[in-house]
Amino acid sequence: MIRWLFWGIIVAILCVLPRFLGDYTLYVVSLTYVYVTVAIGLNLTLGYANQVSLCHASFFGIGAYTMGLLLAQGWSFWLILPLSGIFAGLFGAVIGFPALKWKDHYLALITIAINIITFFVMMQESWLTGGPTGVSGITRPSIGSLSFTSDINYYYLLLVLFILAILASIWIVNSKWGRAFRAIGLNELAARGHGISSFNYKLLAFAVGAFFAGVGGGLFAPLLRYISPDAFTFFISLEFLIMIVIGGMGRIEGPIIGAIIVVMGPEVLRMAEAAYLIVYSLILILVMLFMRGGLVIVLDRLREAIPARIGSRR
Amino acid sequence: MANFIQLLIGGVSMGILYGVVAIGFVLLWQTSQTINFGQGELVMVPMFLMVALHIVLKIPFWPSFVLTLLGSGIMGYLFERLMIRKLLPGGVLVIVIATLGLSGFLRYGMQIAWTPQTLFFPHLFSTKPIELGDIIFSPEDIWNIVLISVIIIVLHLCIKRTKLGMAMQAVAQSRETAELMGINVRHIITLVFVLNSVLAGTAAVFAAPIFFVRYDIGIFLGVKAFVAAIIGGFNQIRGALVGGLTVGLAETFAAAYITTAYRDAFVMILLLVVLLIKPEGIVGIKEEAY
Amino acid sequence: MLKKTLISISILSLLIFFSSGPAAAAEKVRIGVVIELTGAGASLGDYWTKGVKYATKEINDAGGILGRPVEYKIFDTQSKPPISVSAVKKALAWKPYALSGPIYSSSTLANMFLSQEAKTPQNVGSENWRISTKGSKYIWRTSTQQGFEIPKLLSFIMAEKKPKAIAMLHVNNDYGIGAKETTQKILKETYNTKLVAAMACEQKQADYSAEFSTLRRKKADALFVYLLEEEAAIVYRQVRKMGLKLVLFAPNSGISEDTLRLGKESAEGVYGMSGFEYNAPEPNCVRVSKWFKKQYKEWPDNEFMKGYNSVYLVKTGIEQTGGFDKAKYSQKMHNIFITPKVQKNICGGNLYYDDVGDLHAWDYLVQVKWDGTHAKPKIVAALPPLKGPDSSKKTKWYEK
Amino acid sequence: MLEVKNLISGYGKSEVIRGISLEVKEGQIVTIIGPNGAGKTTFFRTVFGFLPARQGEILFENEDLTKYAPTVRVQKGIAMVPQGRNVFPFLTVLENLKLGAYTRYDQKTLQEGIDLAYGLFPVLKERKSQQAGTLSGGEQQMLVIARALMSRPKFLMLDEPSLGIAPFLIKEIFRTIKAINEEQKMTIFLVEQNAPVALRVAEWGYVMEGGQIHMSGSAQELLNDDRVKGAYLGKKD
Repeated sequence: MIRWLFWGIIVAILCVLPRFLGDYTLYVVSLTYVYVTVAIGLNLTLGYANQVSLCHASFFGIGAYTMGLLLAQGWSFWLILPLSGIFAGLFGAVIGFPALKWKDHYLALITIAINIITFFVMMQESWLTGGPTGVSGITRPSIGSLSFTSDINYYYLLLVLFILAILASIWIVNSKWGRAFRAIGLNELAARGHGISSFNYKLLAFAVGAFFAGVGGGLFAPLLRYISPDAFTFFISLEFLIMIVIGGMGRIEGPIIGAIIVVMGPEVLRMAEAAYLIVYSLILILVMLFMRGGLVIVLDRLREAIPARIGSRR
Repeated sequence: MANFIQLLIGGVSMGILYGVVAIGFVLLWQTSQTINFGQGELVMVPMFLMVALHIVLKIPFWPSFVLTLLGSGIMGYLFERLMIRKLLPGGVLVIVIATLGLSGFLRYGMQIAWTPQTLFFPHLFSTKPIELGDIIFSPEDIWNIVLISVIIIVLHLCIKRTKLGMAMQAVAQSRETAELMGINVRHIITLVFVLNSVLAGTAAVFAAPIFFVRYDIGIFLGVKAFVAAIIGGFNQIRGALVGGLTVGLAETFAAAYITTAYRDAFVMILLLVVLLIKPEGIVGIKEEAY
Repeated sequence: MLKKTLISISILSLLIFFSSGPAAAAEKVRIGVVIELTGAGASLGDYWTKGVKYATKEINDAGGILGRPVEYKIFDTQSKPPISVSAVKKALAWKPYALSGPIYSSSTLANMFLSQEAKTPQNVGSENWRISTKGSKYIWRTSTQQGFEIPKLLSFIMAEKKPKAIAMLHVNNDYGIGAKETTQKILKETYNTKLVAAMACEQKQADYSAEFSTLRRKKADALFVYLLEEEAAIVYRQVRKMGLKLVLFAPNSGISEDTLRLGKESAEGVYGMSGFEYNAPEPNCVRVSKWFKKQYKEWPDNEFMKGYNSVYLVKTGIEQTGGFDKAKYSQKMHNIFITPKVQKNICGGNLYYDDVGDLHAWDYLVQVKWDGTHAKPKIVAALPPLKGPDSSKKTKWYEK
Repeated sequence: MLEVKNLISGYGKSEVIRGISLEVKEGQIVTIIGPNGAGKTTFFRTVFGFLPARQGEILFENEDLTKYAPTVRVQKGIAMVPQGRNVFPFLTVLENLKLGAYTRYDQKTLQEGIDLAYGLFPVLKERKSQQAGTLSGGEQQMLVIARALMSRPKFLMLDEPSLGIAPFLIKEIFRTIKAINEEQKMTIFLVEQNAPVALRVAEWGYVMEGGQIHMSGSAQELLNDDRVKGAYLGKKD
């Protein structure tokens, strides 16, 4: 009961937030929603099923390009958004099929290579992707007379989809799939012993993670109204990885906290001009040195300290 | 034919440079299961050190070189003592992320502490081209190939023949058994980190005249060396060398005969092909054998 | 306990961060500098920022613009287009009168619609030709775009050097690919010839043996080096190292101070185009360069002059409209001919801005000479702009 | 020579060794027997220093070892042959042996050690330049024992030397262990599940169950004890 109240208050705060925000902060919060959606996908793949993916920016980019290019063909946003996810998910399954036979640092490298290759395709195949100049003039959607063109309205659209993404991830984690993911993540051999077809579930975890990233990409393109290959490099994949590790892997709250830190951190620290990147790097090292389980642990401590038990299930 | 030989020299002279940085990757992985994403920065920092000593302070080449290697060694020592030792129990992913942080810290630190500009570095060898019939090549490339080869051979002999080298191999093959022998594994790991940094420092001095000196060169070198180490075989020193040469030659020949537009992508495709056909790398040994 | 304190501090700081809404409009002329402070373009951004800083100081020392002092604030794009969008949003939230930067074309293409929507003048350092085709009335360039620079350069090279086979190295991004497209178009339409090879090069590429082997195979006798500063210097070095006999020519990035500082004697003989260089025969370029040399112990890159001009353009626009109305500013600053009479301190002499914000100015064709310690561009010819009042001034090649 | 007092240790939250005291006298072969999971290996790893002792003392020649790293314990003259075949698989047999003498610096002892190893296990001489990973299980076990002797220990600990080895080789290995004890005057401390074989070479024995010592006595007494017979010696013997 108290838990629902707590989340209700948070959602209410998020709903009235735009009233207090300037253009720019509104954009940053909107961007955070998009990144959380992508990070949730990576959390399913890596946090739960323990399969490293360093090509999440590729999935993200495929979603974004699907949106940008099909919108230009006059398709409807509402049709493209699921397609963004599906294309990315399919791509994830196609590369996962050969790649998932490997694990750990081999899988990490295969996915790095895939990210670099997709970046080059986006860069060079101008007939399809517009090349390095990217796709501009991306429009925002509307339903009937309700238009999401303005930044505030688009914020609300993102907020709704963001909450949906979180609920979907909670549902997946608690479903049969989620249990299988965790079983594989903890001990692949044992999971196989319990009759879980580990390869199929690994593939599924990869594809579902890619699906979330694709949807995130589909939301990202209209937010920026411009996309170019630079937004989907291997370094962006690293940022997603950093998000879930800093936040806390294998926890629903992990990607949310992580995305807030990674997207907003530089923005807050930007006051120190170019020095913020140093501070940011230093924080990464310190978290790894002294707070291995991610910042979620801080939240846990806090929760233990507050007598009324607020918060979600583990 | 002349064309082919020239491409060969170009590819090898780049490849051997990637190779020597990749050897460090392999040493770290073998002895401590560390994947160091800050490897490129371990090359970048000595480059700046060399500029500071040789060009700014006008110290002659050889003393600067020795001091640079000394500085590199100290950097490697601190890297292991202050970071890696605490991180090792956390596993590969924790180290990957922390070394990413380190890489950013050194890179942007150098940019702010010194300069975002690219700094000049003179050629180390004569630049007068040598002509042999149709083939034209530069003494710089030849010297780089020869000297780096010598360094690698000496390193190889040290590891194969000396007592410390044997201890390093022992730690790489089984840490606990090495301890049974009375080998101080911690010291060996520290030593390997120092050795890795010194190698990277050496690579820096050879790379500086080719790349010039800039704060963000580490990303480029680090990724190339990483790929080289995987392609060649992550658990073999000769694997790093083979990988480096493969990467250098592949990008040169692909750029010359297919297209330059996908130059860096070719290397990645090669990486995928190698991983799918022979995941332990060209000359690597299956890890299951351990 | 410590952790709890830390958390409350961080929550508090977040709250403060969010509650700091848009500030009230100030009595100062604000300029949001959206620039490559970090990332691949950091070196250029550094020059640009220094230019902005100097111009601001100079203007404020002379009493400001219409009595109001200039104030600027820097927003880092990290040389990445998506970040440049957020940087511009952040800059706009600061309610500036005008924006200055960015330099990277991909960043400008990503964020220019924001200044257009906010009706805020934006003076950029980008040279990609596509920018002028987007129909924004609030974008001005601080240098001539590649679509004007390349034909002038080619006209000299074709007339004077008569190359039989031209090859091109271009950086593998929007800047280089845009130049390749322009060059191919001009060679076909004007000279009925084509590039024997157009090769994309990566940033930070250090080995060009593959490219050189293609040059040799195609028997190229001239090479158009359309690369960024460091790579251009590396190519000059390798051309000498490999003993290639080629006519080398380059856009201003290929003969800028940054390139020559690195290329040294190997840059000897390279032809290039230069707008505002420290040795251009134009008093203001000379004046600000000397100041820079005194201040920072080296000669500036042309990005310094561009950043400097980006502030002076704002001053010109405001003084021309006599007030602070941005719509009027936009109108005034198109089809305007800025001579030293109009704006005493601006670099580059007579500047003409056409109806899409493209700059038409005098360019100088230079050849690099090595004097034993420094490589310096020596002016070979002055080339009039393609459009505007000065375009009718037909000059012979400048004193040879 | 070795005296353990009230030793407690374990992994993570679980306590495996729950207060063990025992003694190994110089020159003897002493064995610990006990069922699978009794904590024998954990006990050995604690004595050698791979696991920290949570409580208690490990006195070696009247000096407490608990504060020393395994490396130091090797220098004090302890050598251990752990369970399984812990060879360096990519090094040759000879290189493996040389590493055994890592703490011994002089060439002369090294050569003596190698001669001794070849004398005890002639098959190692035949295989000296072969990669250790390619040897058979029994040969690897011989190599590991020979390698442990290379550091010239005063005190040799052997953890389950008979594990996974063909029966005819077990006898040979134990014969060699006995020979080492007699010819080299080396104290040997042995953990074995194969109680009959172990008790036959040993002079003194302890029976460990559930992390505690249940019985002790001379090997002969234990061999004849009914409870031991029933639990560990099986019908065959």
